[in-house]
Amino acid sequence: MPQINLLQAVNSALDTAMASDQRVICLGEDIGEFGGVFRATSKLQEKYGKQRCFNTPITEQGIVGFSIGLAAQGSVAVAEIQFADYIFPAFDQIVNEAAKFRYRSGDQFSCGGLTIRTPYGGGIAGGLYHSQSPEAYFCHTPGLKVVIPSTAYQAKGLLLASIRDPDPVIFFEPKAIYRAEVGEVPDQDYEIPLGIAEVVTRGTDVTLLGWGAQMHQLHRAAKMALEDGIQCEVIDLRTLLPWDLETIVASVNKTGRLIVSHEAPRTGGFAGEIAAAIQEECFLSLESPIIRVTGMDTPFPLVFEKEYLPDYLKVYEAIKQSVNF
Amino acid sequence: MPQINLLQAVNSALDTAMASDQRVICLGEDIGEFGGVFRATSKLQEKYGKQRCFNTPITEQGIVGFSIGLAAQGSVAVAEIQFADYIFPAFDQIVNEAAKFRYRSGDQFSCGGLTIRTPYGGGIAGGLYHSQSPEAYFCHTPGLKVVIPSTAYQAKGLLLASIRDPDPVIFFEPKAIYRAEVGEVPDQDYEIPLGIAEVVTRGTDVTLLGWGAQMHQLHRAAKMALEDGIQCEVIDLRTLLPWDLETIVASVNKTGRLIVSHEAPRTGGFAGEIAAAIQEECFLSLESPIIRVTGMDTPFPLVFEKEYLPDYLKVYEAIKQSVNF
Amino acid sequence: MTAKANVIGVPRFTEITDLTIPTLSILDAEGKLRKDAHEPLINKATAMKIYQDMAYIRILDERMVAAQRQGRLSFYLTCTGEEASVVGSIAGFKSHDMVMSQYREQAALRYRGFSSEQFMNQLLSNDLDFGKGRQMPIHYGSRELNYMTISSTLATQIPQAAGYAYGQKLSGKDACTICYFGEGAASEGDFHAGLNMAAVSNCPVVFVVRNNGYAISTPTSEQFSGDGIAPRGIGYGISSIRVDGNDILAVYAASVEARKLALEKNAPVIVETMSYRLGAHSTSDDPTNYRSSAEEDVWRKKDPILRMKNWMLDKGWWSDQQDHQLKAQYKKEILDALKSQEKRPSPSISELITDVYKTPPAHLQKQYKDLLSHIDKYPDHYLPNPNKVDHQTALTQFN
Amino acid sequence: MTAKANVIGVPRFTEITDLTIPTLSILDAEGKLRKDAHEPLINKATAMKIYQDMAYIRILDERMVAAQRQGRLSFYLTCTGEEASVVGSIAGFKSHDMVMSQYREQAALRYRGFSSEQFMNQLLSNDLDFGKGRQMPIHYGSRELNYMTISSTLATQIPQAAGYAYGQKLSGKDACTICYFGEGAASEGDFHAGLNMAAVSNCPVVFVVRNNGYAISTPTSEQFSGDGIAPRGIGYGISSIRVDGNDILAVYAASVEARKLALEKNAPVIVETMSYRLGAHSTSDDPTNYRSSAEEDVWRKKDPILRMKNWMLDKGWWSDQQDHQLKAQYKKEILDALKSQEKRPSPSISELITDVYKTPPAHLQKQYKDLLSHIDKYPDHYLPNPNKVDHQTALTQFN
Ligand SMILES: Cc1ncc(C[n+]2csc(CCOP(=O)(O)OP(=O)(O)O)c2C)c(N)n1
Ligand SMILES: Cc1ncc(C[n+]2csc(CCOP(=O)(O)OP(=O)(O)O)c2C)c(N)n1
Ligand SMILES: [Mg+2]
Ligand SMILES: [Mg+2]
Repeated sequence: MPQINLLQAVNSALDTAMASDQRVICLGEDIGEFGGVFRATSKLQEKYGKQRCFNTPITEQGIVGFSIGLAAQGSVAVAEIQFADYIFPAFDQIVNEAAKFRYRSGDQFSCGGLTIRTPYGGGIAGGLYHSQSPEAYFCHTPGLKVVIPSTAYQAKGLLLASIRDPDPVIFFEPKAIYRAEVGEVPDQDYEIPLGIAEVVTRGTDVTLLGWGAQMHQLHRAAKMALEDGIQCEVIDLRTLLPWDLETIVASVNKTGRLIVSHEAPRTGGFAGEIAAAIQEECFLSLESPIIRVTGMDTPFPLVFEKEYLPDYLKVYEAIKQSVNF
Repeated sequence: MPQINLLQAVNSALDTAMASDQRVICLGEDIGEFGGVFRATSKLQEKYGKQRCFNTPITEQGIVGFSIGLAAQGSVAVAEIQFADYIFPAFDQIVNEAAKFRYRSGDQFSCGGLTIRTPYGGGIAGGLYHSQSPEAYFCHTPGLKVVIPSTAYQAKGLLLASIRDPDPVIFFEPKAIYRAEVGEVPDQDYEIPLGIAEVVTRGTDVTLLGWGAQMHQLHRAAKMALEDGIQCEVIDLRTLLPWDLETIVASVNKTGRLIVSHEAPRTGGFAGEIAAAIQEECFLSLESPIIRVTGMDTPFPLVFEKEYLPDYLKVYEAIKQSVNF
Repeated sequence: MTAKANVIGVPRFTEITDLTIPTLSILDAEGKLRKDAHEPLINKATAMKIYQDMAYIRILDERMVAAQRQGRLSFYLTCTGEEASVVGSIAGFKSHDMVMSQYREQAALRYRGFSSEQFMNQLLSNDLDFGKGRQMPIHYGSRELNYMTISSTLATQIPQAAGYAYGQKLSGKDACTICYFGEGAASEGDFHAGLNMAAVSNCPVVFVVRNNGYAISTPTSEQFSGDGIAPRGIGYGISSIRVDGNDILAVYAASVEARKLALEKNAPVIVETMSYRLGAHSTSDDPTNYRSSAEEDVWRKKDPILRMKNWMLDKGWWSDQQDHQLKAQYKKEILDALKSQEKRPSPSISELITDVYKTPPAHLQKQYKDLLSHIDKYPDHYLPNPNKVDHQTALTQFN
Repeated sequence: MTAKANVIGVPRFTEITDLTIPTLSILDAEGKLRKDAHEPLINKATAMKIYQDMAYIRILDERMVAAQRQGRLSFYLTCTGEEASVVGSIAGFKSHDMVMSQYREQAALRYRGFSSEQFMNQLLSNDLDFGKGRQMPIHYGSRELNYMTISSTLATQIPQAAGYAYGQKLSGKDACTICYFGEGAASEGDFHAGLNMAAVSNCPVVFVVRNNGYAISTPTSEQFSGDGIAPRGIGYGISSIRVDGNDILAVYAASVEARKLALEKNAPVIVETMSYRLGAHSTSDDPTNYRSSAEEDVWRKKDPILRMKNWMLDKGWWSDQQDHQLKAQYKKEILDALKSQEKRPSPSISELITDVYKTPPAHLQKQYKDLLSHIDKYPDHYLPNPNKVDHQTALTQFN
């Protein structure tokens, strides 16, 4: 199997989706001839023509609104928002429209054919407006699905599943590891089912849960802990909404300890939801408080990004704290 | 002291703010001559003139953007969003601009003079788009303050404090009890400090925490529980961001049990944040899992709104569940 | 960039007065053909249908406002005064064209064939409501009639209509989208996004802007400083026309041409109908708070239904007796439908969690199960009268 | 609604060709006064300042792109080709007018008096950066110079500028706001919101639209179908003018008039400058991917700085020798500033939590305390070289 990076895996998923279904249309700012500012849509216009892969004017609310209409009509719309930081002008279209489209019509109409792809996260010296991790906003929105891959293999399989999913999906791509994350990815078509977490490393002492670029910090911290004799069970949530409660509950019932990590600010972040649900489900199994290792409650800073971000050292310290509680 | 309702208290706060500070300007859809669709701005245009109280075109992103500029210039902008359901077109201006304005400029510029008022919540047969409780979205946004009153007295005191607070505030008004909630409200100017919860009823067995219209369900449930001999401590959070962790921790350390209730959908709602933080702080004091009594994870429905909403009976059942764990 | 660029050597600003949008007007106030005006091709059957649907909606609106006052439904909103803007435009389209409307266009839905029972089912949130009782009254939708379910959030349908039309174009069918909205909604960012995208991606969509003087209490003078909405179209490079919205023939003629243009050029078109919202904004509103009855009277005299009736009488296509009979029949039909459909039960409680997703995920199923067992504990408290929205709780001010 | 409404009896659509926006052009390609053109009143001192600031920015941009290539800063973005659009416009305003810009208007900041050291402080995120090292390079701001801190999110400053100007009007000062943005940003909903609100609430704000042909890779043909941005102003009832953006006198003349109009009428004004982004979008971009060098060459010949220089030489206000000296001096000044300011330390880590709120609330103070004790455990890992952003981690594609 060829070794490709996460960005190429995204491109391959889009290519596969467009080749296998005429109805798939890609749109977004600079995604046409140029192939997108990260090159995720590279060569797609050349291959599938300007009608199926095109530049839009700079209007995120327009891109999403247009894509909802397109999906409602029967097309399969794959919209790119250039940076997750710029998804907010489309917030109303996503939260009030896409998420409620099927429900409000009594299933007469749906925009399930909609997928919104967007690069998210820090670690690239992007400061306030090229670093945000806004997943929690969307996880509070019934009707949406939220998906975040952490490897090249996942990126292709989850994106194909998202594009073909009958509900609207927000697909966040961890841009910090677009190129760094390389792995074997089949040329062929394959899907990874949504809604199912992946237990990446089995362990007995403490459960580490995360998604996207943060998985790498978790793995690294788990390795450090192993040298101390602590066996971490590392779980990649992959789909945040709806999320795989069952797998996490099973793990925490085994380990008795849980650490959840994300880059987004702590207050109101999705780790809060997970902690709340797990203390409810696993109250009697928990041997120490669930710990959240997250970004700080500030806008995303530039010079102190390294200090701001929840890295493997912070996760490692949390592991020790959890085990030594 | 005169008895007035919550809506009149809002009006009185605006009147007081405008009378005491020339720089206060009210703007929003239909808030001028008409006085707003709920009449919260009644008579203000007549009293203070069209320049200080005016109708805007229908553009929530414009209203908030304009108000940010106004506040940055040195005015005190009080913007109304007609329904909280319609705040989403302004999401980018609120989350990317207002919340980050001071930080990104290194305190050279700020829009602290901004307050956004908006009626929120269910219980009025409003269906999907006249019932939402979007507070959690804003609570995940560092730089904002989020305030929700539950009584007429609070409404005036908190709104005056919000208008004069040096940071941007989102002020959610519980429209279901705009008229039903009546109480003694001073004619004079007074402020209730932000960031401090109110312990409304002292109790020893279980802590009930909520805000806005939901407080009434909590009080009613507490009364039912009292007949069973269960003494609830009822706390009104009032300010959701930044929230008064200390008061809640003290209460839970005493009662050992916590129930948090809000109308918004459960997943990603603000009860999750509270539960996560409290299990962290009070792990050894907790005698049963923290319970969330919330709206369901669907868009807000019309005919089954009563079934959907977290009412006093659901809270009462949760109390029994918590105590009998 | 098709406009010829000419050059000046001294600063001169281009002003609103440099662009004049004429108004298409065919029938005069009495329903006679204006001189210099061309009567559009319209056959008797179409004219009859248009007239009857306008008359129907006027009666439906009157009855439903009365029913709302009686507490039989929680909310209503009339099309009164704007019937010609709506029926005249929809009549220029084909039944396979998609309609994406704001909320004041029930007359278009009627034109497509929505029955009195179907109106009632939605208004009363009963078990036959296509929307399963989830949305407030007047949020109609019909897959069968290609009428997109209405959303309360203003202007969101505008970029969606562009996308829908783009999909229609790609699918190669001879179909387009007609998208309605008010002059107030045209202030939203989504208006700008939708019109610009429609123009630049060559979408066959006709935007019908109902410029009716008010957005709730806000007069157009506080909504914009420009000359209405049509001139904005020129800025996007969109062919635009303004019509007397109370003149059924003008609206119809413009709409027929607009559809042709949209499909021939694969391009958006704007039709701005100049009219007046004769009634309150909705049953929650009282216009005496913000406008004079003198102003209303001026417009009441321009009633589009009466004007068309006079034209029909002149043509010999209609008689006063027919008119009388028709209205009596509609009244009965509507009241019968109200009576029969309000007896129907609510949708099933199980619909509380369907359609959030195609398939209810585990957490929703669990929430539903928990709800059912809770209801079991208090059987008298919930679902006591399951076919009624609790109208007492509905606020009076509510838009 | 001031346009005279005339009436037609047959459908006729108004088209883009019904409105022509002329272009103000004063200097020809060689820097000579065009015949029929009026030279605006401009004194030698102002002309010198304009020319020098344009020259300064050209050099700053060149040096900083080079410095970025050397890894001395993470990101940069030039104004090259558009210097006249920016300096010509800002020169028409007073220093107490507020500037709200997009990101490509560093020349306006220079005109206001921003020093080489101040540019470097921001670009290098050192302890003297007014923005405390929080934002990416080029996100300048200066309270003292009435230059609002830049936000990356496009078009958000447009409605804000309307509000700012409204506040200026109420405060009764003879001050207005100048708001810059690109033709790409003009597609955002905030553009529509801001312009319409500015018009309807009579805000003294001048919108300078830099129409430079591209938005990153997207040519104007894929950004809009209309004739640029100025015609949109007519739709809002805003006085609008289009100018040759490479003609310093045209931009200046239009801007002086625009400011006058804005303050006299308490109304917004649009100035659209037609120019070309000669360089890459930013140091992360490579334009060979989407446009030809032939196209660039056409525009390189229209260099606005050269054109102004020729006019200055003709006037006897400037000499080649002066030019040579000035450029050498600027080069040295800029490189000296780069060298000295890159030696400065980072802002203090304590700034991580200030300014989120006026006063850091308890939870932020706790998070900060926790961070400090964590850093204490790994003193070598964090803050290893506190005055440098880790440029290796910066992606190459990044806008
Ligand atoms: C995004 C949004 N903001 C505000 C409202 C509240 N609202 C409902 S109708 C209305 C007025 C709309 O006026 P217009 O578009 O002119 O339509 P008309 O009622 O005149 O037909 C407003 C402000 C809404 N529904 N959606
Ligand atoms: C809301 C938002 N969407 C997308 C971007 C990414 N982006 C940065 S610059 C740019 C192009 C802007 O083009 P234009 O307004 O024409 O300005 P120019 O670069 O040509 O000066 C884009 C799409 C952004 N910064 N903000
Ligand atoms: Mg209207
Ligand atoms: Mg540009």
